[in-house]
Formats: sequence, structure tokens, C-alpha cells
Amino acid sequence: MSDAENFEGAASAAPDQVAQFQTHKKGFVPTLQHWLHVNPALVPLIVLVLSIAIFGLLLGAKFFSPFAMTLILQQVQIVGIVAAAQSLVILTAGIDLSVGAIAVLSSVIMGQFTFRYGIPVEIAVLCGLAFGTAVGAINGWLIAVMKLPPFIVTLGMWQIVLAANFLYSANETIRSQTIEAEAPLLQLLGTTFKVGADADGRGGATFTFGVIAMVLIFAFLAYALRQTAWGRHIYAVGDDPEAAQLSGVNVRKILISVYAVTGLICGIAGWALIGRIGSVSPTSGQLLNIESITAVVIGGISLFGGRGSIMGPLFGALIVGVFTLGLRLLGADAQWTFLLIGLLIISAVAVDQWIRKVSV
Amino acid sequence: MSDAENFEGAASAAPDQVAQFQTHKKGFVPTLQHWLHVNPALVPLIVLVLSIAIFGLLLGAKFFSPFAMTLILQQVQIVGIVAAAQSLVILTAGIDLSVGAIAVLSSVIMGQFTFRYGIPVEIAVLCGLAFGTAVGAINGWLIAVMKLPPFIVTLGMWQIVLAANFLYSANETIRSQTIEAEAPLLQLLGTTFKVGADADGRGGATFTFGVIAMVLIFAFLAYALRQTAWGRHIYAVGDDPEAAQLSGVNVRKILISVYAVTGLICGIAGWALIGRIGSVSPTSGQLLNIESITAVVIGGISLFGGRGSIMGPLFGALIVGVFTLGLRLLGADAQWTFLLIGLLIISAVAVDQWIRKVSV
Amino acid sequence: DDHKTTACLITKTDTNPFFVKMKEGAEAKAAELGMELKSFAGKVDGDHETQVAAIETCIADGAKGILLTASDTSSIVSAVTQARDAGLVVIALDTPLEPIDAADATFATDNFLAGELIGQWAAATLGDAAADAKIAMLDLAVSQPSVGVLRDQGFLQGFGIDLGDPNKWGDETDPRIVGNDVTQGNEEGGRKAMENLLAKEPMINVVYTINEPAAAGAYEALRSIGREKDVLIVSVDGGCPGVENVADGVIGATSQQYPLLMASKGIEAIAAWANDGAKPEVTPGKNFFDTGVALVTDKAVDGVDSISVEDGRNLCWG
Amino acid sequence: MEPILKGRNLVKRYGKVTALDHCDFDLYPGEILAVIGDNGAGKSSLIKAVSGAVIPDEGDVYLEGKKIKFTSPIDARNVGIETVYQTLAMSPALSIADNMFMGRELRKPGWRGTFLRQLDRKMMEEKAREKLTELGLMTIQNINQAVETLSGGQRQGVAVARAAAFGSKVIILDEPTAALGVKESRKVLELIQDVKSRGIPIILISHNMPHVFEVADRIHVHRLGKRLCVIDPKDYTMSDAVAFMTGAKDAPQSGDMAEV
Amino acid sequence: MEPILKGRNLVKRYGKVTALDHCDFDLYPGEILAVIGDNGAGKSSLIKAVSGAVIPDEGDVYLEGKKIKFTSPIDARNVGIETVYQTLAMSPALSIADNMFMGRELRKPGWRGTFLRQLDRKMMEEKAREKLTELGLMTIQNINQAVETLSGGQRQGVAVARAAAFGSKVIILDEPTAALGVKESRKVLELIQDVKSRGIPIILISHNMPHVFEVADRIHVHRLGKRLCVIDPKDYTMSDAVAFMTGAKDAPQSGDMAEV
Ligand SMILES: Nc1ncnc2c1ncn2[C@@H]1O[C@H](COP(=O)(O)OP(=O)(O)OP(=O)(O)O)[C@@H](O)[C@H]1O
Ligand SMILES: Nc1ncnc2c1ncn2[C@@H]1O[C@H](COP(=O)(O)OP(=O)(O)OP(=O)(O)O)[C@@H](O)[C@H]1O
Ligand SMILES: O[C@@H]1[C@@H](O)[C@H](O)OC[C@H]1O
Ligand SMILES: [Mg+2]
Ligand SMILES: [Mg+2]
Repeated sequence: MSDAENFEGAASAAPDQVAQFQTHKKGFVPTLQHWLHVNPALVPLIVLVLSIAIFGLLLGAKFFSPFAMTLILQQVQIVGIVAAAQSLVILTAGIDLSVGAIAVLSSVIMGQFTFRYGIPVEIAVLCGLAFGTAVGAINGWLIAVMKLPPFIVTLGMWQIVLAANFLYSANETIRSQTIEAEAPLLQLLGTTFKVGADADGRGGATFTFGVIAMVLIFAFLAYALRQTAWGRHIYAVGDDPEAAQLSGVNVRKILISVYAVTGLICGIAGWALIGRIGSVSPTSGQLLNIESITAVVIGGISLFGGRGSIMGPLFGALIVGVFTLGLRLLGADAQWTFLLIGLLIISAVAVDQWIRKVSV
Repeated sequence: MSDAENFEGAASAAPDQVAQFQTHKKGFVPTLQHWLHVNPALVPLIVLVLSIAIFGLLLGAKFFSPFAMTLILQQVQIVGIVAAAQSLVILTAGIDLSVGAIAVLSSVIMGQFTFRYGIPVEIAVLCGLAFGTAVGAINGWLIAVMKLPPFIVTLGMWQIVLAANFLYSANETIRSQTIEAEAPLLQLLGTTFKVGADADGRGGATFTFGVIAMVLIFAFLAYALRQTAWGRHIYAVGDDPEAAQLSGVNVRKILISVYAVTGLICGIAGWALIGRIGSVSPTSGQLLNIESITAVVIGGISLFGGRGSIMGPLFGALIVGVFTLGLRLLGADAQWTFLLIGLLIISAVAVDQWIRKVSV
Repeated sequence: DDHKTTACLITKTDTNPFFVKMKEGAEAKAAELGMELKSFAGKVDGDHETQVAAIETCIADGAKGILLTASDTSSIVSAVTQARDAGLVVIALDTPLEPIDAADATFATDNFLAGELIGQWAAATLGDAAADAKIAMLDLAVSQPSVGVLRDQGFLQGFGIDLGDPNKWGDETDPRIVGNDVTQGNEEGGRKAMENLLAKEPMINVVYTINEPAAAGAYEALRSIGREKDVLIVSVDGGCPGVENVADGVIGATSQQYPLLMASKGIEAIAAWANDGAKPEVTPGKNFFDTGVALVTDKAVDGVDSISVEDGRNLCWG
Repeated sequence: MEPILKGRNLVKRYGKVTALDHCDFDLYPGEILAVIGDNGAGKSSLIKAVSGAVIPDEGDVYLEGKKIKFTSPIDARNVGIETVYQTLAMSPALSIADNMFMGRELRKPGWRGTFLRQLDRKMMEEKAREKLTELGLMTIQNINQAVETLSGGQRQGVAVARAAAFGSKVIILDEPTAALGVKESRKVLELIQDVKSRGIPIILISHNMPHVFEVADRIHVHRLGKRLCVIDPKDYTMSDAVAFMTGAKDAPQSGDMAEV
Repeated sequence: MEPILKGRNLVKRYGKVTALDHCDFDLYPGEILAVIGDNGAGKSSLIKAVSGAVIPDEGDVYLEGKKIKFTSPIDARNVGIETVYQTLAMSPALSIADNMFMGRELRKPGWRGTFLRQLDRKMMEEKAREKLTELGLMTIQNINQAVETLSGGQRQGVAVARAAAFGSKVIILDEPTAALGVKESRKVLELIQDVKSRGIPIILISHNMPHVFEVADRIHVHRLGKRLCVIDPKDYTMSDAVAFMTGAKDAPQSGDMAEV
């Protein structure tokens, strides 16, 4: 062992060559699997396309028409918008149960500020959005600074906001006709425009500003998550908050901003809700939390945080929309539809898992 | 550096003495904190005792009576039993959203098997329990073997079981009077016995077999979790499933058994439900999932798994029960109670966090 | 068969026996008339969006008409208008829309009247004791849906209590009211709400309940403290288990409504519309077709019309 | 002589990365076999493949000449192969004693053990303390301390103690001294010698050449996912070994390879 | 001479365990200070306390003579103190490039960076690759690979590269070579020398005595939560150092302690 002191020197002559393993080809299925593994958002997209194709085959033109297709978009717009917000939160390994309540109370505020207090509708809308943002920020503060678990904070907030909603609104609906006459801005996101309708304006593809808002929100978040530091930090916080903190991420700031943005998007969802249902209704949106989480998870975002692509939940929401409409058109009754949607949820995720697994 | 070869030998003369740091005393509060840190289940217990004391002071004998105290026990028994089951699942870092649906369909099976098919009631009860266990085992199989996320599996299962419940029962209620006359065993867990009631059997402490079942289930699980290998493995799986697997835990078996036991306990909850409401009603128990998770989290079990004591959720359920009754007695109306329970949820966990934190 | 006339039935939920019966009635009638029926329901009471989506689905499906029990009576109006514009006939069942003429027709129980009948009956049964009754009000949900408000306020009116704002419950100041609590319209909620109010005031002697499952739950609570014999429970619905409960003395009186009738009338109206574009008539003197309500009790009192339990049994549903 | 544990043609791929590339492997009875190689060479993947922690894509594993298929680490443990993984595989929130006996808990004697399946905590704590003391690791103050409160080195010590206590056929150590102090490393080396003297063969992965050359009977040099060569530490210097594993020098011909 | 980083009377307790027990600490400009000590002696706790990762219960930290209070590692990084923690602090699911630039991402030049706050991914990838190549770590095949797919040693290499690239005032390395191979360890030692030659002082925690004696200017010996002594590697042998830190020999009197 006379070389004890300098044996390490022997390494210096080592080649700096990069290890080269032979790449292995195994045919189509593994290649597909690998490709999907690298682009996980494609999995829900494929499920979506397949389910549209299957229902299209079963139902023909009734389903496979511009009218029905855009109808699905309209039906999922609220859940879609909220799912975008929910995705952000879930990427940080959190969860937000208060999304639906925030959306509804935001819409009630927009309505009541306009009609009860006579505030100009533009300002009332801003107040509604500000309210959503503020509630979100409080959630974020409790989670980031007080270090309370997101589930429990937003569970509490859900109850608080919902009860406040009923107390404040006195469960009064503001009617569509009144809004249309006096504050049409509230219904802005419900504005429709048709493409390819018949002379009476029937049939054809129908889009609403709300649907466009949904798509824009997803596009915006996709950009922010991939192309900005804020987005990378969201993934880092969800992945391992302690490591993120140690490696220089301001975890508090990220969490508070994520919940605040979530609140803001819920405010927008509240606005879109007015557009969609015409009126301001305090009882709407009760299931938005479960529905948005379902969309997110079908969309392939891990509930443990840090993994998944934001476009997934959009496809997730659409998958549920396609199944709901498709099954109803097939004549399944409500309970059977629920049962089948339950099966769908499990199988969509099972397919996803299958595609991802094996040594890809 | 001539000693390069044997410098390590110098360590051999080192003392084997155990490091001794001086222990530090800092007065009562830190000591209490430390003690609570070591016995985390005490935190919800203290919150419970404090809230009883506060409502007792505010409301006097109306609240602080054997009648009211045991009433709370009766009101939380179903949530309590389900929370015990939910705790097991959450300790493995899972979640079970299907608990309420399983409980209800189990109770419907017990009732319908007895009355629709004329099966002896003992066997019908066993069938109900077996059904709960089977659904739980399927959940477990999907989670452990198919590796699907618990949230999504049980979300799907919730919808499936609930829809099946309505389809199977045709929403038919079996009346209390019918059950009492023909199959009293179904109401067994509703049997009450009183301690200290007046001559007419009014007032005094009222216990039911259901309450006792709840306490026994908690006691049994507390034993199993602390004193058996199964229990230690549950913690290990929740803590780090990969590490558990590598260190010789059969993770699949543990997960499947946990979900199956959860299903069984939900079956018992379904039985207790018949005892409590007298009748078999397919519309009961819809909020049991959220309520049980709330109890578990207020009880200090981490939603990330592996940490917490099973007695916590019992206290968690009781805390919610105390607040609900206390607030109603204070005259808060239903909406305000709802709002205040929201605040309670957040603050109970905040107190918990405060007690645990600092360098304890 | 593509040539069959399609009709839609959209209910608030399909977990409530009331709606289950409504659906059965509609199905039976549709089968008789050779029509196809598609039924939809919200997931929970108050689930408005699912109803909107259901209306859209019916339009997409080319249905001729919709029978609707709306969760949110005024918000649903724009969706209903959309359907009517698309050439469908829309008939409100059980719950009138706001405004009522937003639907082509309404076949409903008068819920306020249903409440009023049990209120009058309770007051008359108590006689002089009504002046210092202790009343528990077991309502539906914190969101105060309109059926719940109408029955609650109808009951108080019938009992002779000042309503305050007739559009909400809980704002009354009469000391005879011990309190309001919510039941979600099921046994469990009924029991818990009753217990809460009993803890507040153990000597409650009149219990108003939103529906019969809630009443059954309230009874269990009373039974567990041995007070089931000295309390008057009144309710609404007239489902078969409820009528049996009246027979057994669990419930003192209940206001019976007729969902099967609503549904079959509704299907007939859609068939008529599909055949010759005829729209249904309303009950004279009312702006809707009243499918009627009857007080079921074996302890009839003067001045309040009622039918016997036996008659109730023959007319009951579910 | 028949190897006690043998791998042939093992292949393990992770996506595009081939961690094991038709790799062979032999461990003979009673020997200490060191495995050395660059970071990322595939050492950990190799021992995972022979201990059931991953299932190789191709190739076979033989135990005492019989082909075996481990589908989980439990299978390997059941036949007496005990492994300390590089990631340690501990449950952070559980106590040291819990971790040491994970998966083979001791039950109380008599009916409490048989029927109530009650654990014998006292016994487990005692044995755990004993094992740690043997390794000089009793700077740990409390056997019921959660593993997450231990320093990195203390944790590694616990993992090694666990393997040493339970391995009956083969003990595999993946960089057992990486986080250990001088004193603790010495104890682990002593322990390795001690285990060997009990006749149990050991696989030792290490980047510490002096340690490797001190204890190994043969050295398996791993490079680019393959066994490059096996050398006898008495025939080569540390410099040679380092040169082989880094590719600075060509490997000796198989004729020269270390034989048992 | 004024120490660039100084700790006085630092105390950190975890429940009943006192990890730092009134500990002092000095790092002088331009030097390599090694910190050695048994497992669990409190070395990691010490550097956490001076780098903002934990807030000490008592005592003060001074940077260039001025008292500072770091409330998070971000504060320390902002003044140029860069740390490689023993646990590495990486986001497993993110890429190597993402991890290297975490918290100080580069934005595109022009309006896309200023207004759209768009990241300059290409630039970051290029720089990351450059740094890793310097460390001889380009056996890593793809800079966009998730960190969780790297071997233990590769991960450590990435962490060290990150610190070296960004530390401008002090670089702290907690056992940077623990999981590294011979070749990679050498690269890290070279890097340490290189950083020193740029005038940046380094704190190096290591259990590898030859490495410590090779590069350290002074050695801080840590024992039982305290600084036992500081020695000059030229005045003492490795055996001495090991004897001090394990308690086999009494520490030299403070008069003999290494001065700058
Ligand atoms: N789970 C995984 N997913 C993807 N790639 C992996 C995974 N595990 C290992 N690899 C890759 O396989 C190769 C071999 O890794 P392995 O951990 O076996 O190396 P090693 O020789 O043990 O290195 P070290 O000395 O650093 O521990 C590496 O390139 C690594 O990136
Ligand atoms: N988060 C924590 N909770 C409780 N105790 C802790 C925690 N972190 C460290 N300790 C304890 O503090 C003491 C010092 O630990 P530290 O990690 O500083 O040691 P170290 O000198 O870095 O050891 P090593 O060389 O093994 O890394 C140990 O006894 C350890 O158990
Ligand atoms: O009228 C219905 C009522 O009878 C039922 O019980 O609840 C829902 C109501 O719409
Ligand atoms: Mg390795
Ligand atoms: Mg350390």
C-alpha cells in the first residue's frame, strides 16, 4: 500500500468521455410509451380524443356536431377555469376546497355591489375579483406563514365563505332580466358568438367569452409555469418545500401568491358563472371543489405536488364533460351516469398509470 | 503525512462515553410544550377540555350536564366511528372519500336483505359488514396493486357506491317502527341505557351501544397501532413507502388490509346509523367523508401520513360536536354556526401548531 | 326508436323519494303514450349548474318538452328561455319559476298552503295551550331554498305567528319559537337538529318539520329521552312511510302532495304540445295548475279540512 | 467453487439510460467482495437487481446455483440476504428500535404474543441498543428517538447495525461509511471483518480505496454498466484499481482475473 | 485580522438534544477552514446556524464584523454565502439546469425578459453544462434530466457545481465528497483550490482526513456541540486530529491554537 498517498492521482489520466450506452429499440408500443412519458399532458389528451371518437361513433351527428362539441366547452367552462386555479395549488402539494365558495361569493359581491349599493358595475366587478384575491391571499398566509395544512385551512374557509355568502346575499337571486337591462357587463363572459349556425341562429358552433377566458387562463398559466421563475419555483415548492427553501426559493411568497392567484381566478370563474347562468345565484357552485379536483387529477397532476402539466386539467375537465353529455345522450339516467363517471375516473387514471409505468 | 495509513488508528483510544449535554430547564411553558410534543394526542384533548370548560362557563348547567355531555357523544358517534377508519387510511398517506357511501350502502344492505329477501337479520348484518369490507378491499387493491392515487380511487368509488345505493334501494326508506317490530337487531347499536335519569327516565347521562362501539373501536385500533407489527408497518408505509418496502414491509398487504378494515368499520358505522336514526335511509351519511377527515385533521394526524396518534381523531370529532352544540345553545343560528365551525377548524389546528412548534 | 317523441324530466335530485316517485309517474305515463323519457337530476339540492347542463342536453337531444323542478327558480329562467326559443315546451313541476310565467305551465303543490294547513291543525289541536307552545322549526338547509321557506312560513302563518319577512325563516321574534335548525331533509339531520333544540329547551311540544324523513329523525330524538308521547310533530309530503307514521302516531298530521299526478299531467301536456301545439290550462283563480294538497290525519279538527289516514294511504306515493 | 450469489447478463434500463448493460457478477462463500466504480457506473443498480429491489429487464440471478426470481426485497431477506441501500431505507418518523426490527418484529412470549400479537418492545429495544453499542454508536441518546432526528452518520450507523444483526447468508453494503466519521467508519470495518469471520460473505460498495484494499478479498471493478474485471487486491495497487475503474488504463485480460 | 464570518456563543437545541452548546466559530478571508468531528458532533448544525438554515436559540453571527440576523438561507445567499447542505437541497422532479439556477434564474434580454419575465432557458442550460463539465461530471447525459434520475454521486456533483458557480463571499460545503467517486472527489478538491485562488474563503466539512489535510489552512475540531480547538495542519498529524476529535487525546491549550 505504498501508493496510499497518491493513488487518487491515477484517476487523472482517465478519459473525459461521456458514457455511451447503446440505445435500444423495442418497437412501436414502447416508443409511444416513452414519448408519452416525456409529454405526460398528452395522456389525458389521448383519452379525450378517444372518448370523443367513441361517443361520436355511438351517437353520430347528434354528438359529433359543432353544436354539441361547443356545448361541452360551455358546460365545462366554469369547472375548467376553477381547475386551472386548482392545478396551481395542487402543484404546490396543496389543495383548495374553498374555490367554489370563493367563486360564488365573488359573483354575489359583483351583483350586490351593483344593485344593492348602486356602485358602478365596472367597479363592482373589480371588487368581486379583489375579494377573491383577498380570500385566496388569506388562505395562502395561513398556509405559508402559520404553517397550517392546506386541506384544513381551505376546508374552514369553505364553510366560512359559504355561510357568509348565504348571510350576505340573504339567498336572494338577482334575475337575469334585471342584469341584462341594468348591468350587462356582469354577463359579459356569457356573450356568445356563433360560427356556422342556420338562418335562425340555431345549431352551429357556439362559443362564449367565458370559454375563451378559460382557454386564455390555461395558456397564460402554461406560459407562467414553464417560462418564468415563478413557475419553476411553484414546482420546486411542491416537490420538496424544504429543499426549495434551502436552495433559495422564497417559499412563503410563492405560496401566498399561488393562493392569491387562485382566488383571483376563482373570482373570474364567479364572473363567468354570471355569464353562464345569466343571474347571480348564491346557491351555485357547491360542487366546484370536488369537480375541479377531479379534473386536475384526471389531467395527470399528482396530488403530492411538483409533477404534472397544466394543460392536463383542461383535458381532464373536457373528458368529464364529454362523458357526461355522451352518457346522457345515450339515455343513461342520472344515477347510472354518476356510476359510470365514477368508473371513468378510476379507469382514466388507470390508463394514465399504465402508459407511464414500465421502465420508460 | 507519513501517518496516512494508520491515522485512523488514533480513534481506537477514544472514550466510548455517551455524549452528555446539560439539560436545560426553561420553566413551565417550555416544559409543557415539550411534553405535548412527545404526546401529540394530548393537544386535541386539551383543546377539547378547554372548549368544554368555556362553553360550560358561558352556558352553565344547560351545557355542563350529563345529558348534554352524553348527547354530544351520541351526536358524534357515527362521525367518530368513521373517523377511526379514516385515521388508518390517512396514516398510510391515503385518503378515503368513499367512507360515507360505504356506510350507507352497508346499512341499506342490512335492511333490504332482511326485509326484501327475508334473510335472517343476523346474516343480513354480516352481509352488510362483508360488503363494506369487500368495497374497502377493492379500494385497497386498486391503490396498492394498480398503484392508483387514493384520492381518485375513493372519489370514483364514492360515486359508484352512492349511485349503486340509490339504484339498489330505489330510495326506499325502511321505517323505524317496522324494524323495531320485525328486526330489532338492526337497531342494536341504538340501544340506550341511562345513568342518573329521573323517575320518568328523563335527563341524566344517556349512553348508547353505538357510543360504546365507537370507544371500543378506538381502543382496539390504538392497541393495534402501537402494539402490533401491523400497526408499526402502517406508520412505516405512510412515512415513506419506498423505504418501508426496502426494509421488508409488505406494502401491498398493509395497504389492502388497511382499506379493508376501513371498509369493515364503515359497515359498523352503517349499522350504528340504523341505531341512531331508527330507520334505514339511503340518503343518510352524505357528508361523512368531509366530516371524518375534519375530525382526523383536527385530531392532529398529518394528511401526509405516518404521523399522529389514533386517539386524536376521537377528540377531534368531539371538539366539533362540542362547538356545534355549544354554539346552538348560545343562540347562534344555523348559518352562523356553520361559519363559526369554519373558524373553529382553522383555529383548532392553529393552536395545535403553536403548541407543537418552537424548538421543542 | 328515433321517431318517438322525447320528453325530459329534470329534478332537483333523484335521491329524494319525492322525485323518485315523480320520475316513476312520468315514466309510466310516457310508456303509456309511447314516448321516450330522459331524466336528469342535480347531485345535491341546490345544484343549479347540472340543471342548466341538463336543459342544454335536452335541446341538443331534440326533445319536445321539459318537465322541471328548479333548484334555483329565477336563475334557471335564462336556460328555460333558451329551451323555449328552441321550440320546446317547458313545464315547471312542484316548484314555480320566478316569474311563474317563465315556464309554459306550472303543475305544483301550493307549498305555502301545505305549511298553513299543518300550522292551523297544530294550533287547533293544542287549543288554548297554543298560546304558550314551545315550537321547534326543523328546516331544510342553510341556503334557505324556496320550498323550505314557503312551508316554514306557511306553518307559522297557520299557527298564528307573525312572519316578519315572509321570504326568509329565522327572523321571527315570537318567543314561542325555540329555534330553527337545519336537517338536510333526512332522518339523521332531523334527529340532530331536534337534539340541539331540545338541549336548548327540553320542554318543546310542537315540532314543524320540512318533510317526513326529518320528522322521523326528530321522533327518534324525542323517543330517546322518553318525550315522544307529549310532542306534536307535523310535516309535509304524504309519502307512504310518512302516512304510516301518521297512523302510528309518530307524526300528528302531514300535508300530502301528489308528485305522480304532477308528472303524469306534465307528460300529457308535452304529448299534447307535440301533437298539436296546445298549451295546458291553469287552475281557475290561480296562475298555476294546482295538483292539490290534503291534510292527512286521524285526529281531524274543526275548521281545517283533512282526509283520513286510510284515504291518505290510498293516495300516497313512495 | 460455486458462487453463493451469481448474476448473469443482467440488464436494467431507465428510459434511455442503460444502468446495467449485460453485467455479470459473482460472490463466493465467505469472501468480502468489494465493488468499485465511478459515480453512475451502475453499482447501486447491480446490487438492487440481485437483492430484489428492482427487477432486471434481462438476465438471471442464482443463489447457491439455483435460479431465483426475487420480486421484492422481502423475498431476498427471507432467504437471508440483507442489504443496506445507499438511500438507507428508514422510516424517518419511527424510532430507531422500530426501524431496526421493521418487518421482523419480536412478539411477546405466551398468549399475548400469539393471540393478541403484542410486540415485545422491551426486548426489541434491548437488542437494538446492544447492536448499536457494538458499533460504538451509543452517542445516540435514546433508542426511541425518531430516526429523522439523527445526524446523517448516526442514521447510516443504524442501517448497518440492522443488516449486520439479521443477515444470515449474504450482507450487501452500499457505501456504508460514506457519511460516517473516522471512528464510526473503523467500527464498521471491524464489523465487516467480524461478519466475515462468522462465515457470511459480504458485498461492499465503496469509494474509499484504502478501506476497500484493507478488507476486500476480491474487487469487482464496475464500469459503464458492466463488470470490467475482477482483481485481487494483493496483485494490484490502489492506483491500478483507480486507473481501471476510471478508464485510465485498460483492464487486465480475463486470464489474469482474480479467482477464488 | 477580522474574520469574514464569525459565530459567538451559538446554541441550538432540538428538544432534549443540544446540538450546539455555546459554540464559537471563525472563518478568515481567503482561507480554507475544515470542520471535523464525530458523527452527531453538531457540524451540520453549526453551518446551518451561520447560513440562515436554522435560527440559533442563542448567540450571534457576524459577517465582516457586523452582526447579522439571517432569517432564511435566501438572506445568506443574497450576501454571497453559498452552501451545499448535507441533504443536498435539490428538487428531485426538476431538471439539473432548473436546480442549478433555482432562485436566481436568468431572464431573456430585452422586453421578453423585462415584461414577460421569460426565462432564458438556453443560456441557463449552457452555463449549467459548462459548470458540470468543469467538474468532470458530464457523464450526465442530459442537462434537462430530472435530478431524481441521477446517481447519488452525480447529484452531489450538481450541488457542488451550483455553490461554486454562485458563491461570491463564502462557500460552505457539508461533506461534499461523501458520495463521490475517486475521480469526482479529486475534481471537487481541485475546484476548492480554484475557488480559494479566486480569494473566496471556504468552509469544508469532511470525514476524509487525507482530503482535509491536503487542502485545509486551518482545522476547526468540533466535539460535543462545541469548538474544541483549532489546529494548523502543518503542526499536527492526522492521528493527532483524529485523537482530538474523538476525545482520545486532550485538546491543545488555546495558546497553541492555530492563528491566522
Ligand atoms: N430510478 C432511476 N431512474 C432513472 N435513471 C436512474 C434511476 N436510478 C439510476 N439511474 C441511472 O442509472 C445509472 C446508474 O446509477 P447507479 O445509482 O446504479 O450508479 P452508482 O454506480 O451506484 O453511482 P454512485 O456511486 O454515484 O452511487 C445512472 O446514470 C443513473 O442516472
Ligand atoms: N431536526 C432535528 N431534530 C432533532 N434533533 C436533531 C435535528 N437535527 C440534528 N439533531 C441532533 O443534533 C445533533 C447534531 O447533529 P448534526 O447533524 O449537526 O451532526 P453532524 O456533526 O453534522 O453529524 P454528521 O457528521 O453525522 O453529519 C445530533 O445528535 C442530532 O441527532
Ligand atoms: O316538494 C319537495 C319535497 O316534498 C321534498 O321532500 O323535498 C324537495 C321538495 O321540492
Ligand atoms: Mg450508488
Ligand atoms: Mg452533518
